[in-house]
Amino acid sequence: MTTTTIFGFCAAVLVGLGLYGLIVNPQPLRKLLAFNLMGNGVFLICAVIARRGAAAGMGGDPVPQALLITAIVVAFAASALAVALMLRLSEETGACSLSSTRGEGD
Amino acid sequence: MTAAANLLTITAVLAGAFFFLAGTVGLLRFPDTLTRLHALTKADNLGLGLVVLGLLPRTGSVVAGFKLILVWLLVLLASSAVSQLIARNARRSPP
Amino acid sequence: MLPTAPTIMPTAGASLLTVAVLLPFFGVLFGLLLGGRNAERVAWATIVLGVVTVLAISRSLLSTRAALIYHLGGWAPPLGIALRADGLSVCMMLVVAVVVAAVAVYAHADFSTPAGAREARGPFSFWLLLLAVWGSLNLIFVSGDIFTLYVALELLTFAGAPLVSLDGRGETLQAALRYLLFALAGSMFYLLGAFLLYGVYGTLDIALLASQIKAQPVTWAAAALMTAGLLAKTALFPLHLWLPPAHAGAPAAASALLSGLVIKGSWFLVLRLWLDVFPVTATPAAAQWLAAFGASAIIIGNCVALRQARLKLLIAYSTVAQIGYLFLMFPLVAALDASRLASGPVVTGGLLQVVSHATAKAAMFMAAGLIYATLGHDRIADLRGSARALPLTVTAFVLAGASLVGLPPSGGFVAKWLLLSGATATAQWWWMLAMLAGGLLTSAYVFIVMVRSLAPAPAGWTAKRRVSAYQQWAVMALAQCSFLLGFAVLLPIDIVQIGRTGAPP
Amino acid sequence: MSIATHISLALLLLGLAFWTIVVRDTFSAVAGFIPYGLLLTSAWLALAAIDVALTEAAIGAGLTGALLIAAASRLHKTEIAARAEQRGTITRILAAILATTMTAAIMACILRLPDRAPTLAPTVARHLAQTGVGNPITAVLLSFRAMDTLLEAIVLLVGLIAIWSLAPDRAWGGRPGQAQTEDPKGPLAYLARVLPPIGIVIAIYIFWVGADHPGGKFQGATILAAMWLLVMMSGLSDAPAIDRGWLRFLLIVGPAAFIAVGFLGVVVAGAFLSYPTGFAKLLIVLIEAALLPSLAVTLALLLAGPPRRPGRRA
Repeated sequence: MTTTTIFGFCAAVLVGLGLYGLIVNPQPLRKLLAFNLMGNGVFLICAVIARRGAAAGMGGDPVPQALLITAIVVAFAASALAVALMLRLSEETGACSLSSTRGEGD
Repeated sequence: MTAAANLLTITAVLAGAFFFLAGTVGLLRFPDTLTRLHALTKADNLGLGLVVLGLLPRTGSVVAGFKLILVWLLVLLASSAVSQLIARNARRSPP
Repeated sequence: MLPTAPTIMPTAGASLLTVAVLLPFFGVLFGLLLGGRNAERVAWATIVLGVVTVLAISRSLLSTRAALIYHLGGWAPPLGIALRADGLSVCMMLVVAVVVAAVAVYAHADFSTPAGAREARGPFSFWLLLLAVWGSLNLIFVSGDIFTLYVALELLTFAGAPLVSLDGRGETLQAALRYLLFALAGSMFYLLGAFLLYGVYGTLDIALLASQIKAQPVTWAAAALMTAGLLAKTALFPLHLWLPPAHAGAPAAASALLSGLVIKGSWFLVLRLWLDVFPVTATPAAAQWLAAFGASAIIIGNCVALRQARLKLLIAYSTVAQIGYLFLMFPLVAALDASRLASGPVVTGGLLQVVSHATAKAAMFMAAGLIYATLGHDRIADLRGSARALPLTVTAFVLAGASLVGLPPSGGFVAKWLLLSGATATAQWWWMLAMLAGGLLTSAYVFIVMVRSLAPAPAGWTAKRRVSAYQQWAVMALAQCSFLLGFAVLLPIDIVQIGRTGAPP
Repeated sequence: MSIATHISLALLLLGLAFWTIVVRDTFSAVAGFIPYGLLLTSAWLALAAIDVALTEAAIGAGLTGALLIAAASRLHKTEIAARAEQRGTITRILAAILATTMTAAIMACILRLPDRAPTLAPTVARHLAQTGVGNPITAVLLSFRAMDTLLEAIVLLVGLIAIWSLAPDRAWGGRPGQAQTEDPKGPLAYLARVLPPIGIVIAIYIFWVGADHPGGKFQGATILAAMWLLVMMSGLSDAPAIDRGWLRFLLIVGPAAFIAVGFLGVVVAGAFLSYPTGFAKLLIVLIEAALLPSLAVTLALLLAGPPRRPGRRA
């Protein structure tokens, strides 16, 4: 077992956990949490790939590491937008749910 | 000299770790918010202080040592303010 | 270092590609700074300049007859990022420019800042988001780097989701949230696939990947992940559930953008990946799966559309069905390539299908918006009198519908003809059946809407609101684009095929 | 760090992640997510990604954690109703099968990655001198792949416009968040007076060393944003109304300067976003300095949410 394999496996489980939570949890906020876990798993895989590419005196391949910084910031913006939508939805309808029975059915 | 520094590092970091452990046990076992807070702040402040103290001889440069102390001071500032806030909230709305 | 194949060297005149991508975003910045009424003015200036840019790009593509390639910052891939525009990208940029301009004309009536207000939420958000959608789509069409494409996909999502809930009602907020969660999960799958490709091949550049890719398990996994993520964003059956409430609930101009353009972004990326990156991996068997989902989408989407009571929901379900057609081309291309036959006409057919659907669907949603404004509702059973009140709009709706059905000389007709010929050539008759059944079902609901709206209005009926003539003409212009698109085959050259890497000589 | 440490770190991470997914109460789930984010920072360190660790600590754990905690407490009322709509057993089983397959497939991919991992590190090292900066990640972010960074700044702005578009019509042009009624002599106000001067110095330090060492504008901007949010939360200064000219200017100055330097490159150096020889570092620092305030304000406002109350006294 090397460090990269350990964290690679950890990342794989994180993606699986996130995917499960995303499908199974009915509450949007819990779905968002699960999405964040899944995202962390994906980012961790990228960091593993970066680490495997250590060369030229650098601890890891700087290109995927730079991509990761971009991806983390984008994921934060996504979470902020999702949270704003949830809060507005609960203000407007008094509930924060994705099931259509609650909304006005057509 | 190095032996003394190593001894300091080992003792201080171990003592720090002990305080963290005690604080965690307190957090889990104490009955209400205020006592838990008590356990936690002692552990944080003292534990982290001891760990920082233990790491100081190993930093290699004065600037790095200064940064470590700054980290400790910032944690002290934040944790004292936050504990005050939690305690006020706890007093206003008893569990 | 890396092969200096002519396809990856920068070409002259390609710097316009950065303008096409960044101009809309520059408009967003300026609109945000100036605010208020100026947001719309900035949007208009950007649209005029943007259309000119896209025309200039097409000219330069036609004159060189080769893909335009640009290295950002002067750094060649794999270190840097390349922009690359072939015939497919330029056709998509052209149709997006046309639809954006028409939607902008239409939206001037619904989204102008009310007199007296310095700045209003609806107009301000709409115009800036319109520009953001445009910029991200152009980026998707020209980016040659799979990570930049991820950023572009996220941009498109952030601009698209709030368009759904511009009116702020609870149900549209819910639809926007569902759309956002689907889209975010989809992009994460895509990103995972992209990272895996980097882990194996050490590059994110599409052209370099295409030259190095090998059929092996990790490549298959990456292809599956990226495709699955993009399908969720494109709303291909069975991942379509978020689409109808989102597209039907948005304001008409926003629905036109979402249904006509936004979903085409992720579809285009599937096409790009399957044609250029994964041709070795895209076995006919995998392509059959894509088309199987497509065929189910056609049948189920159209059947559900037929049962809708409201016009906007009908149009939204019709989008679900039409997305299905977009995926029928994949097994045809794969089979033609496998038997070393020219797959060019089928790709052209698929692209014509996209272009005709983009224009027709935008026209239909905008027409539905005008009908809603005039009647005060969009119940299909009560459309009586709308043809009398809005003759131009209803005609446009029927013309756009004819293009969806595939009547000559519409773009839809030529598209389906090319796809059917591909199916005949490769003896895949089952896809022909799906297409023909879909055409019949589509004609059924277009016919129902037409008959209902032709019925005379009840006595003493008056319009709820008079709609502007220019809005009706904007709808008509788009419908005509779609209906007359079939004549594009008479053009001396096939733009779509310029610079295609996968095309056999 | 030894393998054993890494294994325990990974197990702790997974334990917290599992807790976040299965625990009943949403607030507890978020409470698990925050230490999880901090532990993740150690994982980045274990993988020698120090810049990423800084970003994760600042944005992934810090800002996202604050965002989710606030959301969990404000959505607390709706939780009981939402809990009622639990998914059925069949959905759960199917989801578990799907998730397990996915995990197994990714593990297989990790094991099948080529032994001689492809890397761009030597290429970056070869061209590092041309960019004038010493930190290879800064070189990637602001020279080799500068377009990504420009687009990322635009993503944040589009996200902000998207969030603002969710405001109620009557609150347009107003201030985000609720009016704060914190005690002006309380501990929070004390913290908001003492901490920001230190925070600003640290933020500028992290930003400045980013050219040659781990750090940079995103991490610095996050600290600035946090300081501003602290001042807003303590009630010392109200959140700004979103139609203020200075605010709009600060929001766009970074991306606009970035695009301007990009087109300057077309004229002077022959390609968009390429820097003339000898001026690379100067232009990079210029772009970063313009991005710093824009990113700080954008990040803070993303967290503050859409405008909710009138900005000017009518």
